[in-house]
Amino acid sequence: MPVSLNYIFKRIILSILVVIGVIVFSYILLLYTPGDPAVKWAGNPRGPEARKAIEMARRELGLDQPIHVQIAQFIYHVFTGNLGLSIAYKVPVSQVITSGFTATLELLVFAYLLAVPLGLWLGIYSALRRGSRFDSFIQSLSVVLASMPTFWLGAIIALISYSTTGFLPYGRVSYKLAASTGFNPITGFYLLDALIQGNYAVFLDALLRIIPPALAISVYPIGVVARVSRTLVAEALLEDYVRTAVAWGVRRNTIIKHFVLKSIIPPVIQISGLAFVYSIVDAMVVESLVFGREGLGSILLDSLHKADFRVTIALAIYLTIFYILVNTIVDIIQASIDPRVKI
Amino acid sequence: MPPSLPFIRLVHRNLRKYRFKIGLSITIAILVLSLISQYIAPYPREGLGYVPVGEENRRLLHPSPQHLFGTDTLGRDLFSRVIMASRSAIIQAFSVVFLSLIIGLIVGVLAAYFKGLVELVLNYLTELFMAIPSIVIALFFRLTLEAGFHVVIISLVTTWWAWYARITYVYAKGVVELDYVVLAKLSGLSSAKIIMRHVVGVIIQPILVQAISDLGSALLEASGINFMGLGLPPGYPDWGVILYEGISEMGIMAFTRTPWLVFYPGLFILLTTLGFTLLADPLREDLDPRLRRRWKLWF
Amino acid sequence: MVLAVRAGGISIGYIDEEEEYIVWAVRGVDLAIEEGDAFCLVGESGSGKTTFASAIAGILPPHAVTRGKLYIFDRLAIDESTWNFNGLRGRVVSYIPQNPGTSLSPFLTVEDHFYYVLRDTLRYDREKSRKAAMEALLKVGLDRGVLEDYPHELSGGMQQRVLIAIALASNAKIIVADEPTSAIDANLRASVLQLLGRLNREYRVTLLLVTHDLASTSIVCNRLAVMLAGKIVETGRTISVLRNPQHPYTKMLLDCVPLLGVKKPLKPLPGEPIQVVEDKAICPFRERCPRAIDKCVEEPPLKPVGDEENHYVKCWRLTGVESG
Amino acid sequence: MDSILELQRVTAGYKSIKGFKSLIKRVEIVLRDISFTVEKGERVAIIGESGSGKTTILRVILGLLKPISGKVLIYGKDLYSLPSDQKLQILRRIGYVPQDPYRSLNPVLKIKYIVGEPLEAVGVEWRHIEERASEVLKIVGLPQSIINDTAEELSGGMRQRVLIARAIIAEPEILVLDEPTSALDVSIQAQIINLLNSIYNTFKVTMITVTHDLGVAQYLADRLIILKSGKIVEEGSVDEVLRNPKSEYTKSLITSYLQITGINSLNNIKIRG
Repeated sequence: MPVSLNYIFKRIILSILVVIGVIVFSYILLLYTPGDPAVKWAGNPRGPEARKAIEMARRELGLDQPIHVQIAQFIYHVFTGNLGLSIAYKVPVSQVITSGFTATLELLVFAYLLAVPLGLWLGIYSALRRGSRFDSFIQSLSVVLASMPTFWLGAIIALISYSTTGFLPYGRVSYKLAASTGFNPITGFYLLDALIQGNYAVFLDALLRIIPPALAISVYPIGVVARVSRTLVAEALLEDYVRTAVAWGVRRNTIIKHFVLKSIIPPVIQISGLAFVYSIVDAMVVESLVFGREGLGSILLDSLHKADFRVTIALAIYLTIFYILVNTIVDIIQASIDPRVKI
Repeated sequence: MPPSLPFIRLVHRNLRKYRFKIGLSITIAILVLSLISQYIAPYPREGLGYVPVGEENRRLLHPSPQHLFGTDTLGRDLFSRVIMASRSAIIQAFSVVFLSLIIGLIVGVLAAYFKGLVELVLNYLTELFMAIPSIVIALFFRLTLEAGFHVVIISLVTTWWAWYARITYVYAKGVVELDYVVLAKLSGLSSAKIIMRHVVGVIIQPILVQAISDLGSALLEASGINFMGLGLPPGYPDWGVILYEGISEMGIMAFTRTPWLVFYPGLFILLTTLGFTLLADPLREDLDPRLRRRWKLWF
Repeated sequence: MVLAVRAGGISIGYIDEEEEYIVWAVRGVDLAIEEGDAFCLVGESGSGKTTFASAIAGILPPHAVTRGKLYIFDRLAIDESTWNFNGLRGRVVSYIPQNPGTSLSPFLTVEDHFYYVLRDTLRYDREKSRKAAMEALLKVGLDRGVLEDYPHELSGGMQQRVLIAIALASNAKIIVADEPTSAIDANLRASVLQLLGRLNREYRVTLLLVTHDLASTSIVCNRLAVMLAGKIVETGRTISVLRNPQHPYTKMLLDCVPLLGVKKPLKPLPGEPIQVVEDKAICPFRERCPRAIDKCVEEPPLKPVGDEENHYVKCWRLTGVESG
Repeated sequence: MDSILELQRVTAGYKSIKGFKSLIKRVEIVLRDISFTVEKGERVAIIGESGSGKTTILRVILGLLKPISGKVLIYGKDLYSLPSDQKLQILRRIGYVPQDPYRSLNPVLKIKYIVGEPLEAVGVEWRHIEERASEVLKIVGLPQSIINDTAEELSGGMRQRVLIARAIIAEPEILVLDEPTSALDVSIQAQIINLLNSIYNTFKVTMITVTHDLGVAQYLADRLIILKSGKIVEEGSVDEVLRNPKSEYTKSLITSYLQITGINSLNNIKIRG
């Protein structure tokens, strides 16, 4: 049964309202926190050019206009991706953000493609063998995994991978190798680009570099998904319909596959979505400070050090929009596979 | 009847459980440590960030009987710093969860109890603040305010209250339509009393348990923010800050050359978080009757 | 006569959470149900009727413990503390659950339910199971349109009919129906009960109906047993028991049923249905019984009543030990 | 006799939140043009199956759902046009026993607080409330010992008694019962029916029962109002309705009920006496 358009419609309207709320909120913070907003927007410039830069920032923000016009303008700029030039990089802010996003997203997606199936499998498997040694091991493990500070774990993983292979998984790809093989990123997802271009040397290199940080990031979702799916399977096994199906002579495997697993998929997707947005921060921390990959984390630190206020603000806003986007998509997917949601 | 009584009973019931005992011991140990660390730390001033005289000779010493966890890049005793940082961890975790819980509880219950516009607006606000990553708020504060506890706590509370508002709302929504609330309304009991007695009193247990288990996540997130250098100032005794200093000063090779700088603060974060989780897990299972029953594969 | 179900001194209990003690729900029941019978198990909550029914349906929960023996068509299903229902579930015994709203998976269509049941019991493919499903739906008075529906799209009465149809489809010889009418409206109850009665007569299915409503047994069942605190206190042909109840508990149950158009005072005995009795051999009704005598501290045997065929009752007062 | 409760052409429903059209307000009508009167001291039963609107009638009577049109008069006063404090005054004269005893008692509250709540709400001192609570517990046949327990341990029948005790503690003049026995065992159902009737006789209340069970209604009412899809299809004294049902729907209700109890026809049975 198709999920009703109405639900999707409502969810999207709500998300747009939230996005607008966030933009307004950021703009108000920009205006009303201590300091001249134009000076902030211009990145606290010093020297002879300062006056000009501040003047330009004032024009860009439209500070002479009434507040609602300013906000409307700001919202328009956010949606059209037109937030001016980055002070530090001298390229459009949107370009800086996009390059960071693709890098971080690549890492996150890679980590989650690993983590969710593995966590799901561990959870289901231990639920079906409740009370076994395997189950108690997985249970303890998932508690420990979910309590692990990701950046610390990342450091340990880096240490291990260095001491065993002598190879430090630093950065996204070896630029020397990339240049010598004529690697040309188009989408910004290096793994995908390398694969499309048939550049296996770069692919392998990028893969080797993405695995350690991805491992560090995937630990949290593995723990969470394993715990949640174990509980969900356990609860599903107690449902009346499972009991009834047993009495009807349906076999164990069929029950697990068609009666139990079908019911746990929507909540697992929901939880994975929540964990995913939580992991964005994890990824930003790990990639920049521990693994030296460029991405949102390094852009954030850079923009802070260089007082590149536009990039910082844009990063904050787009990060939030991305957050909302993921949440919305997860909700819609979840609703469309649950036949009961029809509202 | 104060609503906390059933909670005390719940805790009492679980005292026998192995996991609960471990969790409780870890939590109490960290709490005690946070109170007495400044008396037992061998170099209390260094623990607070004071750079010792002649630091050049004491930089990056390996762990030894004089310096149990070694020394850091500025020659400070790491053991003192790490154990004194337990206070910062406790302050951040508890104040974030406590403040968020209070705000979230109020908003969630009000949204569920008063329908119509109140519900709509409060739910919108909840959704709005849930959508903002705490790191973003921390960024804003970092740009405008001085570094300090308030940055970490405010930026976490700004997003975390929404989480409690949502779970409170979900629980409360299931209760406000029940007949005892209707009965209380019909007999003309004041809204404040109904909310306290029939809504908060009934749903508080699972929310408190959730809050206990969230103490760990709050600590992890706070450490993350401090690790990024967005929260507490450099030199402050905090596990996130210590880690940040260790890694950023030594560069990317820090953990290969000076692993103790990275290992000990992280270990303490892990242990503390684990303690909270182990404390909350048995309580959660106890509260959910479906989990209490044995449900091994029986067919 | 072939015996469909034969229980020999069967006891079923549940281990409590802390594994400290066992609560016995069924305590030493002997029972024989003949093939083709429509048999009612009557009792109030805590009487052990549902536990006994789920033992026959093969869905005892994992924390159950058993004693005694249970034969289903001469196959030993429960042998003291072990049980094995492989090959019985679905194929010999099928089951109609109590609560139609939660007994169908919300993620599967009605057709899928039929398919998985028929594939696993009779090795049908999609095509064949669809055909069988349509036949079964016809028998319960539903049209084939419901096959594509998800359970939540059906009304409670329709869900109950779907459950009955699925239970029928695998051609099981015994159908266990656990309070099939307790969750549906009063005016639909009669039709569901009549449907069950018709299935029993027309398709020679042995029916075990569990119910709390003694009065409603007469439209379905030819035999019944009244359970109290895990024991059968009276059993016999339905007419014989309803017309001439011997046990004070059975009498009270009949006195408590409001009969439409008959003005008679309802005469409940004070007290609650007995839930757990310590495992001593006493008459479980002694506390509430108005006619209790000293001898009732011992458990009475199941004795035949007069010259009525198959009518047995478990009460000292029947044997003529009258006093005060 | 004075009418104590009167519904005048009440049409009621819920705001629908389904469909795109929800942007425009839409209302799903559940009750259509319902009028009836309950005299002081009467016992009335409203009969209907699920979806007939009987729960909605209850909500309208209890002041929880404002009708779209029509009036609800209690003691001759239009309930929904009164200021809220006066409305509360009137509602306090109604004792209400909800349907599901397992979901109607606050699980963390002691029985004395549950039972005493209506008095607490009007500001009676705790000393008196406790006294009065143990009195009503005695009336409904509960032991004093449970007064400091929570409801968690109680059986369904005991829970229902607690709810009845709560309903009568403030000496209401109207008792509204929602399916008072549907969740209970047969023998407990009979106990509760007898208890309710003895309360009716002792306290001379007006009793309004909402149920789907004709058999129960027969014991708890003198007059029946039969509801089908939001409309009254039949109204009359119990004898009248059972002996001489006018609508087809009532006939089918009676027939199916009789079938369940194994009686084929009412003809050869004397009604009421």
